[in-house]
Amino acid sequence: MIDAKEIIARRVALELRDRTLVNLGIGLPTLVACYVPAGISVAFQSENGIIGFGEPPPDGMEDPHLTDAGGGFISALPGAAAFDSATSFALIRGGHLDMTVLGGLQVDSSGRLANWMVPGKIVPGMGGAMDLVAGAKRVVVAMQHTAKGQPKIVEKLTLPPTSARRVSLIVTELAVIEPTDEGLALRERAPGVSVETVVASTGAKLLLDGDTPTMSIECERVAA
Amino acid sequence: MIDAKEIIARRVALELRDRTLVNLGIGLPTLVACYVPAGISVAFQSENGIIGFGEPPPDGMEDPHLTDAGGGFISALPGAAAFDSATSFALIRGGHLDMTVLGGLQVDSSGRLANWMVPGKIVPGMGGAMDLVAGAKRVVVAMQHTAKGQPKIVEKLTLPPTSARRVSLIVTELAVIEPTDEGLALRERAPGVSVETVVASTGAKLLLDGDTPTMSIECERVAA
Amino acid sequence: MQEGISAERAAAMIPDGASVMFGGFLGVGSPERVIDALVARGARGLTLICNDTASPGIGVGKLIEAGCVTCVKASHIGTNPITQKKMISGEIDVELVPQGTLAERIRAGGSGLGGVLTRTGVGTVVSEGKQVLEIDGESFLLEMPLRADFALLRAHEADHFGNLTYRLTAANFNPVMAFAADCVIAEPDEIVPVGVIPPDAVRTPGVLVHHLVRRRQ
Amino acid sequence: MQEGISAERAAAMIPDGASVMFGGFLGVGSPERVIDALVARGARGLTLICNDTASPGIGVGKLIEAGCVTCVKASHIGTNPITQKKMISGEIDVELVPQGTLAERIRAGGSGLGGVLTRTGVGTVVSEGKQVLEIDGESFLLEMPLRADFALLRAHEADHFGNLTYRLTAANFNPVMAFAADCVIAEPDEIVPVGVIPPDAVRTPGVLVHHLVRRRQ
Repeated sequence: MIDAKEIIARRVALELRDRTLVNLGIGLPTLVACYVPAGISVAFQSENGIIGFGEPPPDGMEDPHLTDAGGGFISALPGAAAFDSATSFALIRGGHLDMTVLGGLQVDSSGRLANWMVPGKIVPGMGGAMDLVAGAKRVVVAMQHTAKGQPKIVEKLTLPPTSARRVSLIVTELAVIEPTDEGLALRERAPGVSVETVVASTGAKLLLDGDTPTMSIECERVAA
Repeated sequence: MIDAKEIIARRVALELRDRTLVNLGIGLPTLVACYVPAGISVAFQSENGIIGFGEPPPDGMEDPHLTDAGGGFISALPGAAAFDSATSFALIRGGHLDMTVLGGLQVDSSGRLANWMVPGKIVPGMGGAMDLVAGAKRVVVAMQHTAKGQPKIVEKLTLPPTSARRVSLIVTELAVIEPTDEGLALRERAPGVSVETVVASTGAKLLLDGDTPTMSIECERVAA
Repeated sequence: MQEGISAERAAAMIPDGASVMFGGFLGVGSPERVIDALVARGARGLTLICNDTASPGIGVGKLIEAGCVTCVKASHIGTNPITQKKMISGEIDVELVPQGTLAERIRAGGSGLGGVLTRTGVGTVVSEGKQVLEIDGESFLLEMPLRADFALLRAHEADHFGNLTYRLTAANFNPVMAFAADCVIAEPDEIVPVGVIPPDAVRTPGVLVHHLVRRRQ
Repeated sequence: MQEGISAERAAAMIPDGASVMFGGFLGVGSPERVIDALVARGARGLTLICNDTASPGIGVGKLIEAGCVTCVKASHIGTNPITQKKMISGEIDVELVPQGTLAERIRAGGSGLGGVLTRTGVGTVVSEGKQVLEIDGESFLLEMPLRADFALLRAHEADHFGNLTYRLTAANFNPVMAFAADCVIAEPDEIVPVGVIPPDAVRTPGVLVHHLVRRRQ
């Protein structure tokens, strides 16, 4: 039995395309790197200044000059490139990033994402999220469908938006949803999950179009 | 007997200060590097992307990847730093350049410089000149006092200005002139040159303040 | 040619109330020895410009904890609960700036540009009170250049001229901050003679660096 | 992983009428082999974005001479009398851009910024027809971002991923142009296996480079 986060990470991984540059947000999105489909070569960017990093190094081999955007030790893959923060965001803002995967607190019916603060409760700051949503070619939100039983997909954001821009895709453990001009289109449902369950767990109107196919989560876990 | 250009270069060299960053324009200003006073350490920047360059290399030792802004072969001194054009002009525009020495076609009574085109005759382009005048802490114009018998220091520019900014100092083979709020102040005259000669060769009003001292051109030529 | 100064001397140069840029990303690439010396001298009223406030006990997190700071401009403070607490209590004033905008505002401050025009933050609270320009039918936020009294950098190598290199993700904000302060102090891991760093390996030209922190005695 | 293409193939990819950025400063750091191939295929109607037009027989000067070019955006054309002549005869339309503004406009085009705010050119003919913004009591010219269909770079080393290094003053506009075109083609002096260029030595990340010109056979 796989858990919600693994379902999400596996499904998002199927969005990866060969020879692309991808940024994974901290937390759940980071898991996506474990499920890169076979035959697909992806360059991962970490916004603190590197393209081409991999798994944490063996114990005792950590380099204090080499961490990811979450502060965890990483390794550099052959062909890696390091750069400063201005260059890193020139890549992000300039449209050179093919895809970013970000966590979410809310997405609304217009496809706007909120993921950086809960007023009066927690104000961590936006870090690179606002630039990532404004600049990446595709923005995929990877988040659990509900929080404490409450829908995170809502008619209208009650939290401050991260960007005015519409995200490209929402992947949860229940469904794949695509924001469109007409509204939120339900594209896939998770294995064993009914359309009714998805609709009941969603706080915004979903556009249904005939049969909703079951999402694939077939990709293999890449060995660490 | 030293010629006009050498007088100008020697006098400008006395404006160099220890531990400063200086950009020398193409042509006459380049000569200034030959007369750096003893005990003064200056870093020269070439806007095509290097700080810390020196004399042309010995015959047969030229590096095709290493030229100055005029396209001539140079050598890199120990401690040199190379960078791209955006960084080079971040240095220039950002106020990191202590002094620039530029040639001039005209300077007017308000201290504005024209040095990049003669409408209908020659339009070489401004290259880095507009950024240099806008960004350097001090702008020294090194030019001959007249051209074909006509004054180059004029009441009002007849050629398109390089910048709205007032230059810091004008050095010619006849005089040193400082643009001030009140107008062009005659600071020094060349050895053997009378104030009357300077005034007669100048197309703008000069402010005279008592005795005009003779300019020093004492600095030694640095061995090539 | 630079004369190396001690971390204590560097900390003494920075008066209470100064605005200070600190390189570092969650403490990686931060000038830890100068930070320790600022804590030791009991600095007060500093304005910090940095990507984040790291964690308690790490990087600029030490300054937050020790009460040296009254104002923070950063993109992220979520990894330091003390910053959160002091922000809520009103002890520290926090301005949150999107990370790419922060880098670019510092770059503008260091390169003589009048501001930054970015899509980032349009339609969010970040745009409040700011000018929005329509350029070719699209909206861009006008963000102001950032400069500071001091920039405290962490470098990998420095030569005696102050030429600097950085390693991997420890570069982050350091190279861009080197342009944007009235006084730039670099704390290198290694100090090498002039000529050891090849011209193409220099990431920060030494002309930008006013002081080098010497190696531990 | 890149497959090296010939200079002829690169030239064939660039259609007549395309806008093309060329690295190089008076020919130093210019992609000479692709330039030769463009002349050989008889390219027409190109818009050149480059620092200068070098001299006859050197760098982009060859394209000017061969009649490949109808429009030039550059900071300086004074070293190439043929450009001057063709400008006066109306064969080539020349837009002169201050060198620092040119670098920054290309950087803006490549990094998603809406424009550049610079003091350079205020009060000169460069400001004609452009918006001047008053920011904190000072005037700044709003200069527009520049992008092109192609960027043709000259690099020193390239690895098989397209990571690039440059040497000394041959870098000039190449690194900034790498961000600002829909298709980026690099002509390196040397091609080395992945892993040979250390991450901190990479000046242009390979993800920006679409094609590498192979070594001469």
